[in-house]
Amino acid sequence: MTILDVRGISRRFGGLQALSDVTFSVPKGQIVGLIGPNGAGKTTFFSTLVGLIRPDSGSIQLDGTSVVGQKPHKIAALGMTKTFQNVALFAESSVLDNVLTAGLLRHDVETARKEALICLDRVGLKSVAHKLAGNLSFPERARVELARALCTGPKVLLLDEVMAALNPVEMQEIMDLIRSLRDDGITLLVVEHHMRAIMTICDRILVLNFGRLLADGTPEQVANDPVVVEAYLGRSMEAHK
Amino acid sequence: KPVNIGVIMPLSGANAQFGINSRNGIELVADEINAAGGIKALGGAKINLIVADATSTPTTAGTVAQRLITQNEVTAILGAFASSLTIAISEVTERRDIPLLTMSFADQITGRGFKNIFQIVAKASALGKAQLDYTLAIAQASGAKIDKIAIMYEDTAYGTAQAAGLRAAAKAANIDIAMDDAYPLGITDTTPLINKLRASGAQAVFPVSYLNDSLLLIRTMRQQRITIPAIGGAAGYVIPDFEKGLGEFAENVLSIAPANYDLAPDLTERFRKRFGYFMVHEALEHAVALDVLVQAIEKAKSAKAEDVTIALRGAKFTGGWTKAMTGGAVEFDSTGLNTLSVPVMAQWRNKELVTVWPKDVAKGTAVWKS
Amino acid sequence: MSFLQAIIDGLLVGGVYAVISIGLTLVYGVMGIVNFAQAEFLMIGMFVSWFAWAYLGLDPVVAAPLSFAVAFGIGWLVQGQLIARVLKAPSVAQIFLTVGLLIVIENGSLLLFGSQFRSVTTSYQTMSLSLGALFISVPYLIAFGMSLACGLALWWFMRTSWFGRAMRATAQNPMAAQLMGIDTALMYKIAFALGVGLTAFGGAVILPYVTVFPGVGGQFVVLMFTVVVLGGLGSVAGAVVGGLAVGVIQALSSLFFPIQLQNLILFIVFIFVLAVRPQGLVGASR
Amino acid sequence: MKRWIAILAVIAIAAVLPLLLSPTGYWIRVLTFTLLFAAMAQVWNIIGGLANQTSLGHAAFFGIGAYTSTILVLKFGISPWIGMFAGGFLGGIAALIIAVPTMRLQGHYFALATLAFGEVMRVIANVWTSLTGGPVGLSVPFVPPSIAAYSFKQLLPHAYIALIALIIVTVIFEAIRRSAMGYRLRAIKENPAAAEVIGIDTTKVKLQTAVISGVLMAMLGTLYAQVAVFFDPDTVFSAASISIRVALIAILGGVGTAIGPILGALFIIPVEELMNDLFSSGAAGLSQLIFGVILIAVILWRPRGFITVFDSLMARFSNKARS
Amino acid sequence: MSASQPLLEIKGLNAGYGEIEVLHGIDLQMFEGEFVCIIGANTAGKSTILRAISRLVPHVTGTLRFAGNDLSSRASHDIPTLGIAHVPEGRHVFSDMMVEENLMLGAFTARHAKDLSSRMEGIFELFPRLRERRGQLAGTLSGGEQQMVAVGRALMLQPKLLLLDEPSHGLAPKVVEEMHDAFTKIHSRGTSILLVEQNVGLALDVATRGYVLESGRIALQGTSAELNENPAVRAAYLGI
Ligand SMILES: Nc1ncnc2c1ncn2[C@@H]1O[C@H](COP(=O)(O)OP(=O)(O)OP(=O)(O)O)[C@@H](O)[C@H]1O
Ligand SMILES: Nc1ncnc2c1ncn2[C@@H]1O[C@H](COP(=O)(O)OP(=O)(O)OP(=O)(O)O)[C@@H](O)[C@H]1O
Ligand SMILES: [Mg+2]
Ligand SMILES: [Mg+2]
Repeated sequence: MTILDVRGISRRFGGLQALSDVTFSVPKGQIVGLIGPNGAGKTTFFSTLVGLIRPDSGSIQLDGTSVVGQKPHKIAALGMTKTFQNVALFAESSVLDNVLTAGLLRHDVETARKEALICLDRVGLKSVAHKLAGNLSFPERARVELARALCTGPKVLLLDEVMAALNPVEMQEIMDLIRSLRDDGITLLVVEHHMRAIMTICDRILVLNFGRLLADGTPEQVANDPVVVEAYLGRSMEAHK
Repeated sequence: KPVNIGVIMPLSGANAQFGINSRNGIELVADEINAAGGIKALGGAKINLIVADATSTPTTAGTVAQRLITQNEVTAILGAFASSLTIAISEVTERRDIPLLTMSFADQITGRGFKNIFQIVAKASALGKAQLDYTLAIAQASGAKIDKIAIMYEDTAYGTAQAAGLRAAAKAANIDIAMDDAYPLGITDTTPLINKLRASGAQAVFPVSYLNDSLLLIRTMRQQRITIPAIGGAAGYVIPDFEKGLGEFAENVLSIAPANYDLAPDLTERFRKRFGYFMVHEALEHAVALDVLVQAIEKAKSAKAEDVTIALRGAKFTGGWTKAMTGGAVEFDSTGLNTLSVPVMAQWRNKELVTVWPKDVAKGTAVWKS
Repeated sequence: MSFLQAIIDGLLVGGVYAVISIGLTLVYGVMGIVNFAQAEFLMIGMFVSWFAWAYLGLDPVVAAPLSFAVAFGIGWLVQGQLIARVLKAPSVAQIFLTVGLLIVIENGSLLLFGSQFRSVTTSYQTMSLSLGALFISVPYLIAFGMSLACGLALWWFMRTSWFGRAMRATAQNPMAAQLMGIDTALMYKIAFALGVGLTAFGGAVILPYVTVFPGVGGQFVVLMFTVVVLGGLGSVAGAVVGGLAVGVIQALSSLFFPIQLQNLILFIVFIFVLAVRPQGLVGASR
Repeated sequence: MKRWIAILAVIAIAAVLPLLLSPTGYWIRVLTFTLLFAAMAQVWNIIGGLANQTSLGHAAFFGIGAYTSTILVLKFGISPWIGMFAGGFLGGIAALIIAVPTMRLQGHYFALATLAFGEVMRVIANVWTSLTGGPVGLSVPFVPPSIAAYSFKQLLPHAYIALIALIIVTVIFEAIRRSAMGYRLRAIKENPAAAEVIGIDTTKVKLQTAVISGVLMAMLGTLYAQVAVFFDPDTVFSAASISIRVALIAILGGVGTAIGPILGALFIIPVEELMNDLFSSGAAGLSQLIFGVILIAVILWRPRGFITVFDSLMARFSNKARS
Repeated sequence: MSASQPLLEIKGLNAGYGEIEVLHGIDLQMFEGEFVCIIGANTAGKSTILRAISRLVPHVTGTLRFAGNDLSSRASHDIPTLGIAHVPEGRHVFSDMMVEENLMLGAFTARHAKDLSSRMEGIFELFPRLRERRGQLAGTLSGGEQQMVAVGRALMLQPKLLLLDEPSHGLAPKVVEEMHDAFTKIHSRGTSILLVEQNVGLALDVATRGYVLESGRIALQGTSAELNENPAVRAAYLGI
């Protein structure tokens, strides 16, 4: 069953074609990796999906509903949300309140608080629940982003580099979490530059280059695609194989 | 036991200058009376002025009045130059039956049937009317005829009320009002007004404004080579700073005034001696107000507010500072208005203001030119 | 013809609005605070120049650099001694510190200089140039010229000099600016002092046709805010555009509406411009 | 539990205090205005503290309230109680009207746009003479004292009405703060884009608070008119003495907290009065100057508001308890 | 300065934010021309060490010396004048300035140098992407592009000591490779580098020596090869 269906999405910024004619669809319960060189348009694409940026053309269907032109909060209510690559927490609020606020989309305050604690526990941040979000280190903040997005109760969750600046062991924990989210029935799109993580957890990988879909396939297919290696991976694949 | 008299003036903010002038006038008289042995009827009791800043907010003025009444037990209150402040104070004094003497001239002050308010000068509407009527007379006396005028005024209580008087008088005299514009208080550029004035073809202009706008208006008129006479509406036109600001261009500018210092030079020179500038009208009128108040206390032989109120009403006060008023005396009607006061027309002559109209009090002959 | 005259008048006063507002936008742009006391420095500038005129016989326009210097010094102290202490506090605390400052400066000068209205008489106070049926007021023209020169100089300085660059860097990310070796505390001091100095300069320049008294700032403060917000907070070019726009809007509105409504029209236009361009006319769109 | 006892105690003291003051006197007037300004600052706090939209135009709603009820009494003899709700209704509409164009504005842009809106209302009141009496202002007519006519000979009832108003708006503030709306407002304040993405309808929430704040502020305008009895456009639509002042009170006390505005008002209004009392008979400007100096000193001392005095006391207290 | 004197000397460094102490008695030394890395788990305090060197941490005690200068008496804006450049965690580009201006500011303390444009040319060679985007406002760049700006900006100073806090953060694998090649090159020209990097494998690849930080204390130190072989390190940080 297709949960997300994207057709012909394009978007320009001044003279720059940030996205051009991106088309693909995702069945429910997949973990899809989205990779590509810096500035390829990955973040822009996520922002387009959740309604922060309006595409110049194209259509997006979430679980059968068209969401192009909808406000982000509507799209969140329909079940799709994202994390922010540059981290956009409510810095003067506690970690718990950050996550709790997201829970309010589907619950009252008390239930949302319980939900929030569960989400924080899942990302391993329960111990800092009462710290101010602004005082956390960068990678911690990225995990709060994840917990917050999770607490909206999404069907489709878009993760923009939540594993940045984690060491391999810590990364493993997040990878386990992502898998368990998939097992809960959440569909995930993951942007990450850590090839090992991407290759291990993704069922399928999309490659974006200069705003265009360059490749779409299983991790093995993509890793061995010479065009992808040339544009993005470089020698590094050997190191990670 | 000294008699407490409240003085509420705007001592900070935009009207501070006028508040300070007024206070100077009052202090002059109080010191004179105290030096001369205080209030005789009360065994030489001294006058104790309780001065308070009304700031520029009516609510503060009201609160301050309340304070002077309950904390300082004042016999009467003098104040507060700006009409809005005076009205706010009067709402308090009326409820507590304390006499309030003022030189604010908005028509409302005596128009609300209040029993405890006393207005020492003519109303704004009368001032506006005189501004026009005197001008016509002066022009006529020098052989000029006016049938088209321009009115411009700041949109405050003072400007609006006086403009209404002007307007009514013009209508009565069958004079065409070619321009009739209010402008916001604190205007920083009067060029649009003058552009309009030039297009209107008026033969005389009646600006009602405080100092800054007055200077701006006159200067811009000169820049645009508009040579018609400007007849000011008191306030900004009758203070020393007007002449200081304009220099030679002030010469012969006419302005209406509720009173003028040259009517009683023997008295007002004391002010100049003490403070270094001529006794501006608000200082003069407040001085008169205090003198009248003290006379009333003498008459009532009591410093109780109710007694003083009774003494103020109906009686005619003469002598002392009342000489400086037109009419040479002060008499309040049932609304509290001094019925004897008529405005005067003053003209700038060599850094002094000379009363040039009405003829019976004039100290000089009016010059009709721009 | 009256239309053309209105445009000319509007531009002339607008240029002056621009220069007194540039300082405000500079302070905002670098420190991120709205300085409510800015107009008080206009008053200080006017007073300095008035005293220079009265006691030294200087023309106010000639005395303008003196006004600048005095305000610069006061601004330096104020920033270093007061505002610097609350830089880490929420920005509202900084804003309201400047409200306190406004009260202190206004009433301090009332105590110091008295409440008289003072103005200067200059040889050109009633001069004007005529261009056909158009009048161009000489005092306005002088003020306009000085203002524009000053605005352009600052704009050029901020755009191209290392100093301006450092100042902008401080504004955008003080932590990173320090990492670049920029003394941010110094930048704040200079920005504030320069900002209020420019406003004082503007005060001197308009003295030939405006009266100075302790409360004169109140007549300009809302206008200054309108100018900088309309142009785009923090943008020097914005203050210039905003100033000219405000001048022209005021002048034109008086052609079609009662002059009493001048500010009403201005504010309505202002709110509508913001509704369409929330970042102001020149502000960056992000 | 302890909290509640403390709160009840404070209310009890507040309820008894007016009785101790002379009912026609000066201090009761000061107290009444203190309570009124506390309530006004609390209402401002809803939008300024919770939503972090530093409005500098709340005088607009305030003035609408004052004018509406007063005009209704003057022209139609309608009781100010009813006028208060009429004013609240119009205040809400005005809040909506201004919210629409300023919705997208952030931070200082919002502050200065609302400042302009307050000025717009002032100019309108000044110009529309037939309705508002223009620059001359309006006096609330003196009718025989009765609760129904909202008219009293003494200030005591006014003090109680102001106290009740303060309690009501404080409860409303606290209820909003703790509710889902409070969390949403904080989210919007700190990062609007992120707030949208986690499902908050930022437009709706902002409109709701703007309207609540506008309605309440207008209703307080009526209370003010009834106490002050006379007002003109410059008074009730004043940027300096209403809009900026209520913000200042909330900020000085501690913005975003329920106690902040109350502390702020308890400080500012009496201190301003005291300065006026002590110094205004001296050199002109002295009292204001000293007030300004105190203001600066307080902000330097407690840039996050008086409330932090309590926080540090609490911290010291609990530290002691622990050790 | 004799060769035996360390370029950077940290002794008994305690540092923290507010009441929380993050670093407890750190000792760390670096000689001129060294390439040292610090590895450790999240929140161990790695960034705090770098920030303490740049004088950005509010509460610091202990000895901090650089090339004979006592850093603890310096303001943070003095640090670059000594020849220390810092790529902070979280990029911190000047968002409303163009890429070029950002790079120029990196050389603020060397603003009188004649070769600024050739330095910039060097940055563009390292990150060709930045050449394309040179006129764009840095705030609108993609995350990785911003990281390039942050690194490039620090390189503009041509520092004696380069502090790198997760320089590969958010960069595409190919770019990471190229950048680390570049670091090696810069190092070989004589610049000392202190690197904090979560990609432990990579860090130990490029650096010659390393420290392992655990909860604000140095748990281990040694050459890269030693650390690479250390089973505890392998288990905890390499996940092998
Ligand atoms: N508001 C904007 N204005 C102009 N250009 C923009 C804007 N936002 C993004 N871009 C440009 O669009 C391109 C795509 O950016 P995007 O952030 O989507 O890249 P990305 O694939 O997420 O890269 P990274 O992996 O580095 O995060 C970049 O070149 C960026 O500079
Ligand atoms: N400004 C701050 N205020 C309060 N605490 C802070 C601040 N910055 C960092 N911390 C805390 O200090 C500790 C160490 O942070 P630091 O950033 O040095 O860790 P790190 O080793 O660099 O970790 P990471 O891999 O997460 O970047 C963390 O617990 C963090 O929450
Ligand atoms: Mg990205
Ligand atoms: Mg770190």
